[in-house]
Amino acid sequence: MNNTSVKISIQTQDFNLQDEVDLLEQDNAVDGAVVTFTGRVRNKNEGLTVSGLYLEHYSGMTEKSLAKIIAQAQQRWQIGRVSVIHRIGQLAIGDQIVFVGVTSMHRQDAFAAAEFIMDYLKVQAPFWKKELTEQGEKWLDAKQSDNKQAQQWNN
Amino acid sequence: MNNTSVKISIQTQDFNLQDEVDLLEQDNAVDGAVVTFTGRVRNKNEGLTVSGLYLEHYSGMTEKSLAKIIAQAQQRWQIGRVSVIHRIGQLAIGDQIVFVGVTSMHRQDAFAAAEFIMDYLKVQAPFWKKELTEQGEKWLDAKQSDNKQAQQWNN
Amino acid sequence: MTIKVVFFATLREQLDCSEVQVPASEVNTIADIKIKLARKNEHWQQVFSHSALLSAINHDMVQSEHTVKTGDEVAFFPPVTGG
Amino acid sequence: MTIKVVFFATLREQLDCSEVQVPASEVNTIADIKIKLARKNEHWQQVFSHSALLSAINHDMVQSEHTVKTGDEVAFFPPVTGG
Repeated sequence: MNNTSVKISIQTQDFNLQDEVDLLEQDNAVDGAVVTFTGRVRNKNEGLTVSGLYLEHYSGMTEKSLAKIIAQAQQRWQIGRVSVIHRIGQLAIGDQIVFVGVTSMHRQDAFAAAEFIMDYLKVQAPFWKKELTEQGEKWLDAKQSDNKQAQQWNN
Repeated sequence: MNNTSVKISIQTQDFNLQDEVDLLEQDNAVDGAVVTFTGRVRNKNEGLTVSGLYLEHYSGMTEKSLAKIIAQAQQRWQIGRVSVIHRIGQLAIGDQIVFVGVTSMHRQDAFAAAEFIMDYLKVQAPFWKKELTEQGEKWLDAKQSDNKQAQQWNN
Repeated sequence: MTIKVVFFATLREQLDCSEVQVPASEVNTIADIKIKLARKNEHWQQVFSHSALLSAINHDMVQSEHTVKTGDEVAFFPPVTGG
Repeated sequence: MTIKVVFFATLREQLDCSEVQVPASEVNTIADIKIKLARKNEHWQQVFSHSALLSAINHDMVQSEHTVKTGDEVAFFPPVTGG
């Protein structure tokens, strides 16, 4: 990885945070700041008890969409390496779903870019969640609040 | 750990990100979002090549100061568990120095609280860095930009 | 001389179909494709009229008025819910 | 009936001293302690006049006008540089 490398991985297997952050910082003694976001499967959603999650995606478009979001973040902030991992397939409560990691010389830039990438991933990257609840399988509805959150970056 | 537990650790030994995040999320299926900040020893500072770092702190005050900062974050945002680890003693290039981890049901709150805690840690927690550079040992000067960054949360 | 059209998530399940081919000569835009597919039968008509669908051409999100050409891969899907 | 005064980082090294005891009867405020310590000798005078020092009482950051009492632990140190 060079100092502006990007890693995008769509995978069924789990990931290890320390390994991912080590990769972001390997031979990268320039960037002293690393911000990560990790999303996990919750046991409740909209009042229903959830027992698991199935994640579908649009292979090809997912990678292209994430690459575009990361490129926008690189234009807005002075950041180093970026890593985005998103799991697909069957997941259980507490399982890690998504990882975003950003390095920078400046912690403000790392924080902003990581949040920006998550906000746009939520509304642009073609993933869909189907929850297994006490009332059976249910595709999740997109949240209006996620659209608002992403739009805030345009102000 | 219950759902609003706080961990504060000042230690010489290294930490493992995955272990810390797992601890933050253990029996915590409520909070789906985890944001972490990790600071590492850089190889350059203010134009000088750095070969290592020595970290001193004011035992007792450090813990009290961090607890106060975390309590402020808990008042401002809806967050779950918080973990702050800061290493002291001799550190080498690339070594992890500091870890801040925050869980929340809402990623915006986790991002804001983690950044807030780092910003205040930088200006209020009694740690001092001495760098080993090509020109010998040198205590770091505090940065005015860090004060400005912390003050922005009052606006 | 066709356009490949793919469906995802709820939409795929509701249609019970993941992919169709549409003759490129019969459509100019994403909107045309939607209208054409809705005419297939009453069920497809309902599905396409009731859902707030997003669309993509060759892996880029586009609006309904976007033109399509032979060889394109067009996708329809519900608002995304990853992360 | 004393106040424990501790020094950190550059300050400790410049003074070559990490801790002193000050009689509580001779000082009312943090500022008083600073003045008293500066009178010790020319070197201490210089160190205390040249540095933008922060101060704490019993592990809480305070301003110079803050009052002190017997049994307090007072600390002087340069601006912090952790994280």
